Amino acid sequence: MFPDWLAWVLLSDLFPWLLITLGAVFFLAGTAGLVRFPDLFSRLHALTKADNLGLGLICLGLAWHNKSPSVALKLLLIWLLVLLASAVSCHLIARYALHSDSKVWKQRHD
Amino acid sequence: MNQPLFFAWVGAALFGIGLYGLLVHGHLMRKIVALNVMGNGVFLVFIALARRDPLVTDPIPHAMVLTGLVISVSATAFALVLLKRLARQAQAQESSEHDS
Amino acid sequence: MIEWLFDGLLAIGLLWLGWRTVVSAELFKAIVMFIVLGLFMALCWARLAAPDVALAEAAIGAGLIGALLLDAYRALVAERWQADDRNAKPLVAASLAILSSVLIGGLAWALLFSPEPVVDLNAQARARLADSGVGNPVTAVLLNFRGYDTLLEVGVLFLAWLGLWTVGEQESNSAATGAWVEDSDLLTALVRLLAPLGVLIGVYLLWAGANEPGGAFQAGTVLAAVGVLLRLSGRLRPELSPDLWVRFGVTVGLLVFSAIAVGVIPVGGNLLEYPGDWAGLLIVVIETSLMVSIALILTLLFIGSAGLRRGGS
Amino acid sequence: MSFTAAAAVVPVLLPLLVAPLMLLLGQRSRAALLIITVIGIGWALLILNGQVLELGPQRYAVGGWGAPLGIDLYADGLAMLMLWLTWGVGSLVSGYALVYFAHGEAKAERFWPIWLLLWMSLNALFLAADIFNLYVTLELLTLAAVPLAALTGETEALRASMRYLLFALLGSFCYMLGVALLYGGFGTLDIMQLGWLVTPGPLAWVALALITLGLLIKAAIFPFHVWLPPAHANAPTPVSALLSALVVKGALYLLVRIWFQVFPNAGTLVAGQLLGLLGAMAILYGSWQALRQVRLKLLVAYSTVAQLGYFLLVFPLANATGWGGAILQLLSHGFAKAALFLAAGNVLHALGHDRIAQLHGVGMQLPITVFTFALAGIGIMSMPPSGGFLAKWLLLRAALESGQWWWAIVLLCGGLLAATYVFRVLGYALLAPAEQQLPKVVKPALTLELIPLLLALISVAIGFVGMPYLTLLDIGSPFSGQQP
Repeated sequence: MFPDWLAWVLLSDLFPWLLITLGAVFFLAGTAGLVRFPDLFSRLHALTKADNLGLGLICLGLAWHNKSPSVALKLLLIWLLVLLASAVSCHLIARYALHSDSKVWKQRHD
Repeated sequence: MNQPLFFAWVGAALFGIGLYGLLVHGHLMRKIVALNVMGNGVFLVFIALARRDPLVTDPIPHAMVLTGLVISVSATAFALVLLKRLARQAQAQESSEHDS
Repeated sequence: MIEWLFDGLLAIGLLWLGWRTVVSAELFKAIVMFIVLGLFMALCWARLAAPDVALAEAAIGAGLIGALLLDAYRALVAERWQADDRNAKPLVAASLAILSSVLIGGLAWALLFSPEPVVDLNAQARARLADSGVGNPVTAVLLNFRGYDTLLEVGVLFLAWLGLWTVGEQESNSAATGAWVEDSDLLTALVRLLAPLGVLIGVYLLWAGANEPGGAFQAGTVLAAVGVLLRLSGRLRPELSPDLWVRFGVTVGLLVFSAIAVGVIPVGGNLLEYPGDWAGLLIVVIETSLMVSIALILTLLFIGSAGLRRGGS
Repeated sequence: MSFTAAAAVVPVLLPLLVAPLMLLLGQRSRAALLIITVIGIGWALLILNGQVLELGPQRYAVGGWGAPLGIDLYADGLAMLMLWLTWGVGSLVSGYALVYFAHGEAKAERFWPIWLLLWMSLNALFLAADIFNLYVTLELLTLAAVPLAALTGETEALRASMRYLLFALLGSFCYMLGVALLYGGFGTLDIMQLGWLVTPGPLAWVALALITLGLLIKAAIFPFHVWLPPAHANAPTPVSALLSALVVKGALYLLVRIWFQVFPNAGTLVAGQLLGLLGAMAILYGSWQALRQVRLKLLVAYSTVAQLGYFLLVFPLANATGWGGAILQLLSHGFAKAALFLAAGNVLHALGHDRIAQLHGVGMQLPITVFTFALAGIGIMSMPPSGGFLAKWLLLRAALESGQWWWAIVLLCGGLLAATYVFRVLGYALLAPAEQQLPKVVKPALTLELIPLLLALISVAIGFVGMPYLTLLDIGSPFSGQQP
């Protein structure tokens, strides 16, 4: 049912660090998107999506590492709050941009 | 070198950077921001020195920085309100002078 | 080793952000850099075992000042203000840079040769902590040992509000012409969720402040964050000329604090000398009233803000 | 413990409580609250004065903890004199302001709470014995003074206040960094304990330099004076008087506290001469600028820049005589400058402008005000009999006795320049108007003319109270026991 190697990975001290590293990679990707993407909307997309996932992974890793339910609950709360805040602020920024005719980048076919 | 001294140096550097910004810029809002950088530097020196004893941190600088923070936000907020009013009034005055 | 790595990265981050704040060509960039600097400062306070300061910095330093700066920036842009932004000429700037470097060098030199203090105030504060009525040493210093400073500091906050009332204007700038963003379901949902949660966290911080990091200032700032959210989303629109309730709200902290400070003289002996077992209770009363005034004043600082509006004009 | 022992806290706590009450209770109870404040503070000062005279310097432990853990208040002769100055000028200018703001409730409603907090912060500053507490009082002072300077809401006033605020905040942060260094190095914040503990070394020197720099900026000492004239000249009349007579004195007072009590051995020859040099520059430059001004209020403001310079001569002339002269200069200048600004304000109000060259005939229309200007001018140009004369005579004696004749030259030049600018104003004011046509004036209320006259009379009378003054000043003075 439960392969031994999976149990070993999940229980080892290494696993939370794996999660945190993965989270950091997502942050990096999100930041790269923020810097490199061509217009405001795709930048917002990269920033909020990737960073939210990254933060979730980091929170999960920290909770795993700490092994305390109350800490895990707090971390979950932090993640949910950030999700909510980033969703709303992303929405507001995008709407403001839409209303003030911010340029939308289009792939040029030529 | 130890951690308190290291961060106190960083605080001193922030103070100097802020001072440079305050003196070099003509724009009033840049000056206000630069002053806040200076303030952060001062606070960092305080908090770093509170870490002299690595086992028990000194609560007195912490309390002083909290006081300083509240004072500096009060001063900054007032400065910005003053700036907004000045900007609007000076601008209105200038445009009315241009019209006449 | 790993600790030094962390400290080193933190320091480089602080200095780089401070530098970018000061030298960025655009004002907007400078403001954003400053806000990020505030977050790094909060991280730094946490690293230096100053959780009370970290809480206050994250809420005030990065959050509130950041919002105020962005708001003022927007007003200046809306006014198309021809600011006097002639910067120093290169030669002057270079000499100013040298001056600042000399100052930094002098400070570093002074700090390096700092004598070891003879008086250990830290030990004294900890020794008398049991007599202070609270368990959090920072709260003990703020409201008991050095309560007089805090009393005067509440006067500073009151003065900031009086100053605002003197020179401030209500939604004065041209940005205030656009329509409010009121019809956004998502924003409504956020406000509905965050407002009660913010109040809960604020009250928790006040209550926890007696024994753990927290206290009237942190609690007041969190409540103010709720107030600012309501204000910026147009749900709260206070008048610049204060009615009696506002007048009462901004002064209640000062009135209660100074009344208690004087009221204990006949019992305790000195100004602010809380009699015996009453210290804890009196501190809670003072902190609660302070929280109200702090939250209200910090919210009112946004009175002239254009708020969240559709991008008109 | 009885309330008599708590006399030291009344000057701080009473205005701190009355200020919010003024805001809450509104216009009708204003005069009553003001009278309570004036009488309450005066009464407390009388008691405190008695204690200081009888028992020597007084310490008061707020919260009962005692320094260094708690905060102490400290009152010696110097603190008493400054408190009395603030009380005297403050009460009289308050009376002036009651009439002045009678027809502008919007301004009055804001002026009164802020002014009471300003008064409170001055008292708190003079009584403080803790360098961080002093930082808080300095910030209170700034955040009260700047909105008052901006009260008229005119663009020029707003611009001047903005500049004032930026300078003051820069000064505060320099001071606060100095405090951080001192605490880091010596572990206490109490002035007296620091005086015992401070050892010469890099930390102490840099801290002293930062604190001095910060306070010089706040006190508008040359070359940091640029913020003062526009801020003081564009404020409403009573505010100009308060800012020039009292607020800048706070920083100067603190400067001598720090130099003579925290760093008693820092008054080396070089440092003292350097500060004296700044003072001399302030005297000469300020007087010269005053002479060149077109507007009366700006002239008076530049005269403040010059008069503050005299005080800095206490550093090279650090002995009992110089000390007595410098402090007396603070007191007499306080009263004289308040009188000058109020008189200038009356002229401005009466004529609708304050251009010096167009003052012809004012002497006939506003004889009391012009007489006041002349009377207060006596002290400014250091002619006998006046407090200003006595102050500068003591400084002159200190300079000659210590063989530093170069300061004597500065003193004489300063007096000469001051006489020139005062007589320039009087000359125009007393000149018969061209074509026998008196200027149209709006006559100010009698109170508005009598209060400055009273202030000017006090500034002259200070010249006659030498002995009681010196007795009080001697208590807790760094030169205690020496014959001035």
